[in-house]
Amino acid sequence: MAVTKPDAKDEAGLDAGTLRELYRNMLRSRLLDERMWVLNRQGRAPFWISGMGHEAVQVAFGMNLRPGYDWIAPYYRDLALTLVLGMTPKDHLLSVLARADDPNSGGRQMPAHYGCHRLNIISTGSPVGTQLLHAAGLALASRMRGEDAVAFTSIGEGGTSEGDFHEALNFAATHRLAVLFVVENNGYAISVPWEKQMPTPDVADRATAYGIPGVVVDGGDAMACYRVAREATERARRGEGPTLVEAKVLRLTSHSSDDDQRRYRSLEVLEEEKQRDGVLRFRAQLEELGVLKPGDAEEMRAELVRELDRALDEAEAAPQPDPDTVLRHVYAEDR
Amino acid sequence: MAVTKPDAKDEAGLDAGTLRELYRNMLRSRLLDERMWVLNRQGRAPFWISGMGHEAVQVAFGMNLRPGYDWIAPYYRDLALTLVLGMTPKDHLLSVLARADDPNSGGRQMPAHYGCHRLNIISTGSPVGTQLLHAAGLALASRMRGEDAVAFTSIGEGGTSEGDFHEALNFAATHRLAVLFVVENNGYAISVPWEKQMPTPDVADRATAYGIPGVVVDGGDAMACYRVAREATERARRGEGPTLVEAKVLRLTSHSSDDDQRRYRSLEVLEEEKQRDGVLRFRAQLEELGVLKPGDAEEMRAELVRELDRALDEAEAAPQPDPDTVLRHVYAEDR
Amino acid sequence: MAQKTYLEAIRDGIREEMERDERVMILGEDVGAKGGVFGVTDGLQKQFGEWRVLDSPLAESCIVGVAIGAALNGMRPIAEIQFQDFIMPAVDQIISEAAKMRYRSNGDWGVPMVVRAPFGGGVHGALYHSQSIEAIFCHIPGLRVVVPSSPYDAKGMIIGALRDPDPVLYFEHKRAYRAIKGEVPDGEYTVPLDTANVVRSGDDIAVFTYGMMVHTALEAAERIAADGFECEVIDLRALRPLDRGAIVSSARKCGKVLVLQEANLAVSVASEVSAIIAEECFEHLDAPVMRLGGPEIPAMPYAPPLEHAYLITAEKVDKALRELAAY
Amino acid sequence: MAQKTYLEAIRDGIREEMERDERVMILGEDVGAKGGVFGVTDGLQKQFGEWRVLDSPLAESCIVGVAIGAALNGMRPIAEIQFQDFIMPAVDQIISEAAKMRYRSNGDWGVPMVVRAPFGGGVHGALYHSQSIEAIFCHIPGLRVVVPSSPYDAKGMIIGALRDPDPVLYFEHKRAYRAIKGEVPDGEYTVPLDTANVVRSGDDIAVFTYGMMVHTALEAAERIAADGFECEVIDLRALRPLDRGAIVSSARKCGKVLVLQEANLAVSVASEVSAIIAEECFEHLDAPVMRLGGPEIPAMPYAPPLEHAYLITAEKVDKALRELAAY
Ligand SMILES: Cc1ncc(C[n+]2csc(CCOP(=O)(O)OP(=O)(O)O)c2C)c(N)n1
Ligand SMILES: Cc1ncc(C[n+]2csc(CCOP(=O)(O)OP(=O)(O)O)c2C)c(N)n1
Ligand SMILES: [Mg+2]
Ligand SMILES: [Mg+2]
Repeated sequence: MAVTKPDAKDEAGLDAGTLRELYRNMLRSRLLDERMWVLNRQGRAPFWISGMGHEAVQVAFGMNLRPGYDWIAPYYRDLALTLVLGMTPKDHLLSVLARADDPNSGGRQMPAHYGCHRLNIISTGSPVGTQLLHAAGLALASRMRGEDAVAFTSIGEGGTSEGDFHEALNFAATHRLAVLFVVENNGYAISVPWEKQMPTPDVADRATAYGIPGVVVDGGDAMACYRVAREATERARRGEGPTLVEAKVLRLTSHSSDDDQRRYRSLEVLEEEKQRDGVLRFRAQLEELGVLKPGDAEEMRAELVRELDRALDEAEAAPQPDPDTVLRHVYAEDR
Repeated sequence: MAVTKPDAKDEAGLDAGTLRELYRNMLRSRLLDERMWVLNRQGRAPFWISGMGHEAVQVAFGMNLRPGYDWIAPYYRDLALTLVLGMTPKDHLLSVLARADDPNSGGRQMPAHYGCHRLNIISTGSPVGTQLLHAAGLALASRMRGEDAVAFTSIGEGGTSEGDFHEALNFAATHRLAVLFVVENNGYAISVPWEKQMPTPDVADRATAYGIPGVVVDGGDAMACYRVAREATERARRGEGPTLVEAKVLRLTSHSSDDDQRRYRSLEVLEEEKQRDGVLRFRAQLEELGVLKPGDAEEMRAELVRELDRALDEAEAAPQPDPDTVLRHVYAEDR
Repeated sequence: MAQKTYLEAIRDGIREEMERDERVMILGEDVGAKGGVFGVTDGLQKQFGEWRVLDSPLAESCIVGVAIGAALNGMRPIAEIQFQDFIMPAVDQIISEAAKMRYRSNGDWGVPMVVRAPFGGGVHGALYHSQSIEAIFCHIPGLRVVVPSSPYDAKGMIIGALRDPDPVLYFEHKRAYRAIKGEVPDGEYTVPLDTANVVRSGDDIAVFTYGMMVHTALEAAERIAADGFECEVIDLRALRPLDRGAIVSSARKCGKVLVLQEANLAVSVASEVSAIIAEECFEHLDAPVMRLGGPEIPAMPYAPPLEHAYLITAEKVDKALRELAAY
Repeated sequence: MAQKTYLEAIRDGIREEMERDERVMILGEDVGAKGGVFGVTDGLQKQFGEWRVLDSPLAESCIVGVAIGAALNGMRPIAEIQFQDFIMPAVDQIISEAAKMRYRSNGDWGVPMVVRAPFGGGVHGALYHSQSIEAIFCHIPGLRVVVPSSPYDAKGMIIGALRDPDPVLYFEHKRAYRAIKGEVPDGEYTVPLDTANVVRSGDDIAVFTYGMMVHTALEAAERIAADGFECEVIDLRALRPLDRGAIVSSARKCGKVLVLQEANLAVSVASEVSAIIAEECFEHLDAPVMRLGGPEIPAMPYAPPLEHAYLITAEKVDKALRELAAY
């Protein structure tokens, strides 16, 4: 099915169903993310670290990946990505409440340390940057078995200062491995602005160093993100090697629930960024395109909020980890 | 004084004295280096790692640096550089024979681990790549004190795969520090050819990633090296930031005295590289220019061999370290 | 004398030393406008400018490697690592470079650098914001490792560290930052980097410990004192080199020993203290040397029941002490 | 059974396991055409191709990080580090990632990877080609650390390591490669990764050691046997986890103990062995637990007189044993 208004600016050539799904995925993540903050502010969850403002590029890649076949080495802002791939709001509520059935880590790690074996989402730790090398190794193994699986990995622009960034790009490019390196550049590493982290504003410039394509995309433009994600994924799947994608995104919240960005960013800028929120922008675009009819967005939201309420009830009813399990899983139990 | 034949291809606009000095420095290093191999093959020195084929770029930079004012974080092939700056053949013979008076390390480190406090040559260890960050720190300190000293650092192309390479370039470029990053690309990391180390043949490509100039120079062309060294050094001294210089050099020997490159390189290529030796090329060039008159080169060599013989006699007469000193200098003795 | 928190004492020490010595500078993630994630460097960038309090890129090898270079060229840098857990990318620069610079140059070059990092758990920090990983550095000749437990020591030891000609790892227990208060003199003073400190005298059981566990040990010691057992609590403070003399003398005096730490036990500071006592106090011991430390799991989990299962509480220490007393 | 060198035994184990299991691969510097700087992987690239024996870039974090990723995706990689001294850039990937993957994922993900590296001195390798730095990994829950001392164990343990579901650090003493020969069975067998091995029985003094020091200990034991003292020599083999049962039983039996290693002593494997004995053998000891190890200097210097001053020779061990015997 073609887009309802093919003369409108749908550069990605996407059908209405895909566009709606893109929007729904973004909204679903946003609503869950907002709920996490509420839980934190209510004192029911000691910590949250948000993906608000980063959703579009994650959803775009998520919709182009094959869940359970492709490999994912994400970072802590990738809430939206994990939902697209098949994790559920309940999964993450179990995590933020540190319950035993949290599929990410059984309540062992801080929230937003994603992992799900069933979906080939490898377990994420806190050290920034290490996951990029894991992605190269994941892709190497697929390649050695002759599979066309791709490995997606993501990182903030701050994390690209770590040596592992260079080592991973260098290795993946040398062997033309199917790795999607996605940098979610929100301009800050906690309080440090990009100018103090790196000499040029665009991380994508570094692709030249590795002889691979580097793409900058507006991370608030869902359709552009989708197009870039599709191209990079197809390229990797065809065996043509890695792509470095840099999405310029907004960090619509403080770094985490432990941070207060008003200490180091001006209120005007923060206000202005709210206006550029990709979720709002995309809704307006879809309404203009007629993909969303009047009332559609509200209905979608209401349905998603119902899902969320149910998930929260279930998560809160779930048991905490048994203290006796603290010693388990240091080494394999079935050796 | 202008070059004797100003119409000849002296692109660097160098006077005859400078050109002779360039050649003499290269030859001096080469002769010492050859002697080291002889000592090793005679069983008098258990280890040597050579700079043969790398001399021109080192001498070119050495002659543009201010000994004892600028800072040097070298690597193990930088024999020629250290000689230009003021270390002596005897210094390094003391090191290869592991004598107590070795100024590099008092016989504690393997030979070719350079260091000389008087000349601001910091002590070099074996771990590849760490020195690049030291150079950034050396330059940072000079900058904070408002001095126009520059920091020179070098590395093989293999070492540029380490994370520290990226972290150092990134930091130095972000703060426009006066660092000269010199990559001596001989195409091999021990036995691993560049194609297995990196995706593109030119390390200098990576300068784009950091928004700084990247320069490729034929490391067998002494005059070209001189020009590049002068430009990069002046640029750094003017406060315009780092330059990434890549010299394409030849490794005219096995990796070290413990290696046999015939295991992994073809004899034809090895033969062919000998013909491209920069020391031979430069001599021919200077003779053509008339800078070296018939007999000059032989005379120079004879004088340098006499220096070398004397140095070796002195070094061999020097005492070994006293075993009782083994526990010294773990911590400062004058705290 | 003013009453200060542990955190304020560290900051005071740094600030005063920066005022006295132009060579002192700070390099680390978020140390500037934010003042560090815990606020230790709050206000320092404003006072000393952007160069001397420099927000680094997110790259720990860079932080330490640049600090080494700056130290070689006359500065006295503090390399701040945001959490001790994230010191790992800098291990090569610390162990291969800083620790060996003086030895390998036959005394010609030294690295007067301080690496600061918060460690320890009990703050819902989970696996990567709770670790106590100091042991790996305590194995390395050429390094000094210190852990103050009181505001007094915190200030005196940071000044001492900044004046030391060799690399010093200065680890701060993050739970102590605001929880521990004490008297801190104004102006300059130093606390040596190689002596332990007897914080409670007694002659029944010697308890060797450091960091927040000093306070836990004191609490447990008071409990058991009610039953007539007097513990000597020794704050090791200097983890490398250890104060062998102080360890041997308290162990001999008491004859019974508990070595206590939050860190994992295997191949740790507690192992070394225990080994020293086994070597030197054979004829003075009345019971096996007992160790109490973190369970053998990678680090503290997030969920409160699991985190609590890891933590060493005064109850657990009390129980261990009573076992020893009964031996 | 054939007589093989330690090096051949390692290579045989790897080759056979690669023939049996397609998932086994090698990633490291110079492992291909050159066969590694010591020749351990000689011929393997020819047999198994360039992917399964992959020359890596000069980047240790890359080697281990990529191996972790490959292990998560079904492979059984060997990450070869050229010298143990150069493992430092990979410490973050080993300690923060490989060691914690299973625990942090609540058992969902494991890292069946083997990190191999040559260690030890006495080969004129100077500060960075002589180190014995295994202690820092022995502190880390989630890792296994093994050091074979005989060709038999070398083969059996490399096969065992490759079949283990968790990350194993397999350290090879570089002086053993060609110097140590012994019987090695053809075909597959495994040696457990968590048991010590009594290589000489005796009941006067128990000597706990590993690596090349096993051979030095045996030599010293023969000397002192001439004077009627029978040493029990225990090759620890498994450094993490240690075989607590074997340690306690030999220590109790002999009543006198020497813990011997080439590595620096402070906060080391020797400290832990000593601490275990102090904990569990109090009532059985007839002398202080003695430790003998490398002096407290960063590493072995290059000049022969200095290198020799570091090395632990049979004479030094003999002297220590006689001191203990006389106690
Ligand atoms: C190795 C390491 N160092 C430091 C930290 C602490 N830390 C966590 S997130 C963060 C900033 C990350 O910035 P960026 O990569 O830009 O990602 P963003 O949070 O902006 O999405 C820091 C310093 C860490 N987790 N790991
Ligand atoms: C961190 C580290 N890893 C490995 C080594 C072992 N090693 C020494 S030199 C070398 C190859 C270096 O190649 P390159 O950087 O190209 O320099 P070249 O020797 O060719 O001049 C290797 C692998 C080392 N010294 N340090
Ligand atoms: Mg960011
Ligand atoms: Mg090279």
